[in-house]
Amino acid sequence: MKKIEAIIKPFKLDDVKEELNKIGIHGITVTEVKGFGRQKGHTELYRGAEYRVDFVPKTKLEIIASDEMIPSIIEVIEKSAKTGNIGDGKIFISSVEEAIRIRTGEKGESAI
Amino acid sequence: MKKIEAIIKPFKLDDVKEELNKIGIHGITVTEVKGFGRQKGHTELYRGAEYRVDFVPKTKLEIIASDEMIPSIIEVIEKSAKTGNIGDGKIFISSVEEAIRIRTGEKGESAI
Amino acid sequence: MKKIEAIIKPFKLDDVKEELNKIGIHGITVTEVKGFGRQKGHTELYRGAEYRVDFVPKTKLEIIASDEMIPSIIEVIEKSAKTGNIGDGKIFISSVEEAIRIRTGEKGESAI
Amino acid sequence: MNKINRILTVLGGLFLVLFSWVTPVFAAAAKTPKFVPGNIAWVLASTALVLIMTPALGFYYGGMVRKKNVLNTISLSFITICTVSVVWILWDYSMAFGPDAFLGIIGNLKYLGLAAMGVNQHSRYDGTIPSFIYVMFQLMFAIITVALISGSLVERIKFSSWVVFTIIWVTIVYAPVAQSVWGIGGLFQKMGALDFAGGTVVHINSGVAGLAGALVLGKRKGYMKENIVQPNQLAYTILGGALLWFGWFGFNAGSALEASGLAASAFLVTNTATAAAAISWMLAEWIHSGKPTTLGMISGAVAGLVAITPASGFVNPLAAIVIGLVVGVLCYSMVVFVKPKLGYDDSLDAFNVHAIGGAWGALATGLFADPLINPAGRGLFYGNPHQVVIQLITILSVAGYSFVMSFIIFTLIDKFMGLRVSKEQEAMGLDITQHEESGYNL
Amino acid sequence: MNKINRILTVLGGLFLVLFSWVTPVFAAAAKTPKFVPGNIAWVLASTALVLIMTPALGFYYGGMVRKKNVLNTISLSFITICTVSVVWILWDYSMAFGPDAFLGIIGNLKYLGLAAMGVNQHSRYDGTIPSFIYVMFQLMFAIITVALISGSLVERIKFSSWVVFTIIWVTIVYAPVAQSVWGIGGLFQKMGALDFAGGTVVHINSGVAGLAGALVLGKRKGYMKENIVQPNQLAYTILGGALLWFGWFGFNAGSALEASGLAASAFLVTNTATAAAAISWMLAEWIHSGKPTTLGMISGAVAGLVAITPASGFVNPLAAIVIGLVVGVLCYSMVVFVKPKLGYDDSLDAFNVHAIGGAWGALATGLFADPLINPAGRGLFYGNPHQVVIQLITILSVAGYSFVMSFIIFTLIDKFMGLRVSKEQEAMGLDITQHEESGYNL
Amino acid sequence: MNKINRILTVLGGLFLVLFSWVTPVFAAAAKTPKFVPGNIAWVLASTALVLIMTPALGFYYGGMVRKKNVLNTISLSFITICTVSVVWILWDYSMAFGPDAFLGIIGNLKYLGLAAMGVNQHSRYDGTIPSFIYVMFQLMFAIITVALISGSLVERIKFSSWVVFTIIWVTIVYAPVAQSVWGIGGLFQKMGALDFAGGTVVHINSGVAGLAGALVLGKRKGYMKENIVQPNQLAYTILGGALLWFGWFGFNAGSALEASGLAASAFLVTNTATAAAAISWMLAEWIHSGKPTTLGMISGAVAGLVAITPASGFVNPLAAIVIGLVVGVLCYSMVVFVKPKLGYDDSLDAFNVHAIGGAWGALATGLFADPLINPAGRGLFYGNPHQVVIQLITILSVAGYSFVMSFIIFTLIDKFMGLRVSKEQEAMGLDITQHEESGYNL
Ligand SMILES: Nc1ncnc2c1ncn2[C@@H]1O[C@H](COP(=O)(O)OP(=O)(O)O)[C@@H](O)[C@H]1O
Ligand SMILES: Nc1ncnc2c1ncn2[C@@H]1O[C@H](COP(=O)(O)OP(=O)(O)O)[C@@H](O)[C@H]1O
Ligand SMILES: Nc1ncnc2c1ncn2[C@@H]1O[C@H](COP(=O)(O)OP(=O)(O)O)[C@@H](O)[C@H]1O
Repeated sequence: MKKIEAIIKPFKLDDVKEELNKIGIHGITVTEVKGFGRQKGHTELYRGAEYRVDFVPKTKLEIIASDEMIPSIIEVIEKSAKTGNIGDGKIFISSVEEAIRIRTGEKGESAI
Repeated sequence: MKKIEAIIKPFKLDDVKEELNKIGIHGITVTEVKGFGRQKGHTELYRGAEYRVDFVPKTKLEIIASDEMIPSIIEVIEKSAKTGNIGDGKIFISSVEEAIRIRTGEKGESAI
Repeated sequence: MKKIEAIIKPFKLDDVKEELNKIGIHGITVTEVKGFGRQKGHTELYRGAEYRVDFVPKTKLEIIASDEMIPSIIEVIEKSAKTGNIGDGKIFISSVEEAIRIRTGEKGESAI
Repeated sequence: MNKINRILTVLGGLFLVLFSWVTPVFAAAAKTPKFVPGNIAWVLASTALVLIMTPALGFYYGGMVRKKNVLNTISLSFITICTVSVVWILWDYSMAFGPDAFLGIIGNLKYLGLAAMGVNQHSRYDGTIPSFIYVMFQLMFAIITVALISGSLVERIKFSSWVVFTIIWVTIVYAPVAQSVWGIGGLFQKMGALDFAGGTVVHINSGVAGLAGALVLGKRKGYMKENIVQPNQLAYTILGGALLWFGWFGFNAGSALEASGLAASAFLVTNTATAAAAISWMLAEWIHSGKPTTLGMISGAVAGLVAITPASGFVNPLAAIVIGLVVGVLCYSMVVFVKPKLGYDDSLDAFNVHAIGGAWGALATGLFADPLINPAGRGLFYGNPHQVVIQLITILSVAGYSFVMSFIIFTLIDKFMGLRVSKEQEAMGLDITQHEESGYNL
Repeated sequence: MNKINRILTVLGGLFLVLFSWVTPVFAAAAKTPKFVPGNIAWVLASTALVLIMTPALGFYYGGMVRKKNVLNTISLSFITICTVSVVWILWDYSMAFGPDAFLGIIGNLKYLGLAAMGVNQHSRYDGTIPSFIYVMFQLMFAIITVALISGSLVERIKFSSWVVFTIIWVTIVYAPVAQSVWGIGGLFQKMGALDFAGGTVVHINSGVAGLAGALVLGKRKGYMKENIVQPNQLAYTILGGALLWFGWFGFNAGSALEASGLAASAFLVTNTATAAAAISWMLAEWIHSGKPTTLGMISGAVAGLVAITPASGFVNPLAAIVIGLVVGVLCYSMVVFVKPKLGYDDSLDAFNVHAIGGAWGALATGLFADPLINPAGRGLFYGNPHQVVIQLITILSVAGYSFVMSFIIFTLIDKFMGLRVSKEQEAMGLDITQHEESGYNL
Repeated sequence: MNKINRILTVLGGLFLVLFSWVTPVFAAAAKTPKFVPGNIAWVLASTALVLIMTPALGFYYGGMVRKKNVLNTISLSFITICTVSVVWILWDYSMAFGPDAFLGIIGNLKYLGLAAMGVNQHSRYDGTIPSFIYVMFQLMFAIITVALISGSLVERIKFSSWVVFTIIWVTIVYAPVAQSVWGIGGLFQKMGALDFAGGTVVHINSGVAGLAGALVLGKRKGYMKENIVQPNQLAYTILGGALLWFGWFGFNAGSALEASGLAASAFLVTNTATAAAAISWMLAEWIHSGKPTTLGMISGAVAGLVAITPASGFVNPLAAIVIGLVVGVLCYSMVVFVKPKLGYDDSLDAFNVHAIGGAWGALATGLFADPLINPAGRGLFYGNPHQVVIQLITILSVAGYSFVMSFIIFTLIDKFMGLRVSKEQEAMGLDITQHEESGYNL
């Protein structure tokens, strides 16, 4: 089992979610985050004073999936989250040791 | 050291936290997240037009704990977060290599 | 590649970010979280009734970096996030298997 | 003589001209006085001011509930404006303020649909203003009285049941109470009860109905067990409270029905008692709980507005300070000591503030009514202990009638259509489940 | 005789004193009547009430958009207050309400900069009030008319272009329409068109201009493809709606220009139709979509306010209920059935509610105008079918003029400076890109 | 003779009737005039309008601060309404507007507790309205003056110290300034200073006190080092600004104390200058910083309201445009150039906008006062350079007095009870630490 964390542009969430659905991924946990990276933030004005706001609103997806699903998930995210502009985001993969479904107590891949 | 990530129903947070406290877990980091899963979202109306809102508000707990604590933590969460209905959530376990307490510089298990 | 998760006091974010920049870290993902730990929350009043609010607002930084950067990142965070008071937070390190830059498809260390 | 004659002729001619102009004034003064534009202007403005009080109440209440119930809470007030406005025109004004039909407790149906009311008809209640504006001014009182009740019921009452409730209650509870206290020939009116702007009719009436509703509904899930108090945006509550204060000048000073010294006096004591009550509640909380809260200040202000309402056309400025100081501590004590002890879930304290504050105000009117302010009222401290008795009879009668009738109405609605949302709906929140909307997309 | 002489002397002396005081009254009554403080008080208050309607509109609109556009949406209304206020003083009042210069469609420039207007000059439109207050009262109507248009354009119009638009439109569309419908000697005024408070001048005029703008601008990105409807804070919309209702009493009852029975009547029917329309829209949605939404209630209320506007000084309370009930269902149907079918992106339904609701109201005035309410108006149901024809001509003329002219203005602005923000700006939101601000830091 | 006799008898009889009715009018005209309901209606409405300005100020300020301070900031305004309302009745009205006790700078204690004031007493300041309403109208000015000061102090002043400050300051700074500028026999009043609605008494007075407070308090932690500017919800600021604009009509046009052409004129120039100033600030920012911000527009509007205040009863519409255009650029420059250079932390610019804008307005009154608008004022451009001198003396005297006294009061409070919250409290926010509440649970 692996965990995929993808940082994407917020307005791409709907697309990505739909494409993931199509390949059978139904469990996703989403967090609103702020990103610092190459993509620059914006400036804001307050009574003539200019302030840099460095962070960029981003959306983080977390998906726990079985090892064999990983390549296709990555492919789908790469495609559907891409705009070609700076700030499209990252995908990180790490390993997960166990998963448990609270409702049923199921463990392992059947829990995800 | 392991990291437990539990996605639970928001209104269960207080219960879960209390039960964890009882078994000596005092450090928890909590994030408000949106979940996509089997539990369906809801519909919203805007001037007669109906929109599906797919996500369900969830709460994510992150607990870093020593290996021996893991089974009891899981047990406690499973019990106290359970309602028996779809959407009760998941528990994921992964391994953590190091922990550091910023204030004191302590490392390892004494830092958690 | 490793992932550093640091839970810090929110008002330290700017400092930490700047210091990380100085050592060449430009990619950070930041989440607003609530922390339960040794640092106590506060009480709130509502028409004479007192309620304990246990959680403390915290900020979580996630940085994926190459193994050799890890010690200096830890050092920088430890220094710049420290106030010496309870609640300064924690740093957790775990391993990451792969990173992909969505825009270019780059993989591994060149993606972070 | 010629000269005299000519002078007389001229004089006489002028006199005729003058007379034809002056006569109607006297005639009118004798029967119905002429419209006075200044009075009309003030009552029109006051009516608009009282209208804004009900959405203000929605915000006052809406800020205090959990975010999942914010829209529903505001809309309970909002829909009340709509239902009561229509019902009022169709039949309710006539029942509340039409010529008395029965024992001084209910008006006849002369004004059904207002069909029999002319655009330039002089109001029976103050001949210097048109009837239509009196209808509107009183409508605004009926609206807010009903809306106030929702404060005891929020976070669990079914929206559809609330809509039905508003129509029934304003008909069979509000109308008779209004007629008997304010109607020409009303039961308590004839007894000499003093209620300048609605201590009994509005506040005791609604607060007691709220308690009845809270009892029929039962407590919110988790009440007194977990912290279900997470006011979503207290600034709404302050905004609502401030607009209530603003609108209340129309409520109290408008109740003079004329732009006069009495209106000015009502304005002054309203502001004074409100300020005093805000300070008093704040200090009570500061001493008792350790901090002066913004919610405490605004709650105290509302309590002050409630208490001065019946007294506003009768008492002098110093009495207003006393009335305000007392009500702040009194309502704070209700909320902090009595409510948890008795255990009823008066969610936003409609009963604790309006019924109790209103009762104190009605009683205080019997104590402090100063004939130098208004010759129509003389209280205990000005040598008329009898007034206190009249006030007590009125308070208890209105409270008793309202409680019993409201309890029956709530119970019947519960029987026929269910009064409370399901447990799941309560947990998900009423915004989504009653309206399929959510308060915030931030 | 001595006695008689003495008496006569006394009488004469008194008479002189009296006469010198009475005469001007008569003289004034004959030519310009005296100022009536009560009327002035009411029109001053009404003007303030109408002023608050435009920020209220900003909040009504602002709550409905996505959070990235909230400040921009509110500021479209806010800046309109500023630009129109200055333009009005400089030239626009004179063009709209000055003595007619040409065919009853445009005023002359006599009042340029108001330089020729004295502080105690009696208004040409109602001699009991000063000209200055009439200028202000009418200004508030001009402001909100322009601001209403923004409801069709939000979430994509360039701020700078909007500013330019407001100045041009209020000059070459609003002024002629106002003069021809309301001006002394105005084209439709002479024909006998009835528009008490602005069904054609304000609502049809602005709603149709909104449609023209929506067509020139094109649809928002994602419109009808994805869910771009995420109202950031619906309580703002309720707040705005409530303040609109409040202010509208000044709009309609103030249009009597006096504190009188007619003002009271306008007040009453305004409130009644609004309540009926809110209920009607709510029920339509409840039946059609399954839930009564708070947005539905408040939208219905606004539709009711729109529809009753032209009729408010002419119809009786029961007609008001009918007008309200019809407009609620009508505008709901526009929004739910017609708009998606035709596919124009009238973002916040300025056209669907104001043009359609205003047209219904103007027509209904021709149907229900009751001479017992106001002898100046007699509708079809009171034996005057001709009035309906006049109303239709006026509705179509105003709608046609406004549509064509607005379309041209929008197109020209688009040519010269661009009307719409770039795609990236639309995606990032107009708060950041137009103002470098963000609505929330929570 | 018989006939003559009879006619005379009839005439005489009628005359007596008439006389008995007419006489009091003349008598009153000679001494105190009769109450005029229209005037009372307008001043009552104006007083309510001015009341709402202080909560509006709370929201105007509250939207600009960080979210951890939102409730505290609003409550600084709110509690001021309460404390000043009570103090005013008890002693402060008498000191500010009672018969002069000493050198034209302080009233005597005749009206302590208002005990000696009858309900139908004619106001000394305008006999057509009752004294009680004048007391209330002036109270609202006192309240907002004190509340304005908080704009320089927010995000760091201790709540308890603020409460104490309001009581002391309104007594020993506000009362003498009001008496000397507006009191009958007041020092500057006798010199001929023109201040229609409070440029000196309200705005210079409060703005300068704010600066004194900011200096005693010191800068907020991080000021000019990090970005401590994160307005939590700018729509609050717009809402507050809009309600300020609305209420300001009562402030300025109400200051005529009658419903008259002068009130209408004050209304008109108020609106005009405000609009011009909003545009001017917006353009200044657009040119200087690249974007027109919503905060800029609303700040400009407030600056315009401030500047026109002293001039509102004296200048014509075109002068109002000039006054507005100048103040927008002037206050923008203060905020952008002067403040950072001098380094004082006038958190929300109470000094920069109110003291500077008020001073410009007071000066402009001396320049533009047009005797055709109000014969009581003639400025430099109408041939009276002396007026400018009087205005300057008044401005400097009020500013000097207020600064010195306020500095002393703040310093003493700091000594005795501490003026500023602790560093930890400042970091945690004042909502939690001063009130144990939080602004949002979203
Ligand atoms: N090393 C990293 N660790 C954690 N998050 C990162 C890292 N690098 C980038 N991110 C996240 O990815 C987002 C996009 O990265 P950015 O450098 O702006 O553009 P791009 O994805 O095109 O390289 C950032 O806003 C940040 O949230
Ligand atoms: N594979 C997954 N990866 C990440 N999060 C998941 C995954 N599956 C479920 N979740 C999270 O768990 C929540 C509950 O899952 P759901 O399928 O709705 O019900 P249940 O927990 O009863 O199986 C989801 O809302 C989502 O946040
Ligand atoms: N074992 C843990 N697992 C996850 N998060 C933790 C853990 N321990 C602490 N934290 C996080 O770190 C924050 C700071 O910890 P706390 O015990 O308050 O103080 P300190 O960092 O000084 O030890 C907590 O608020 C919580 O968010």
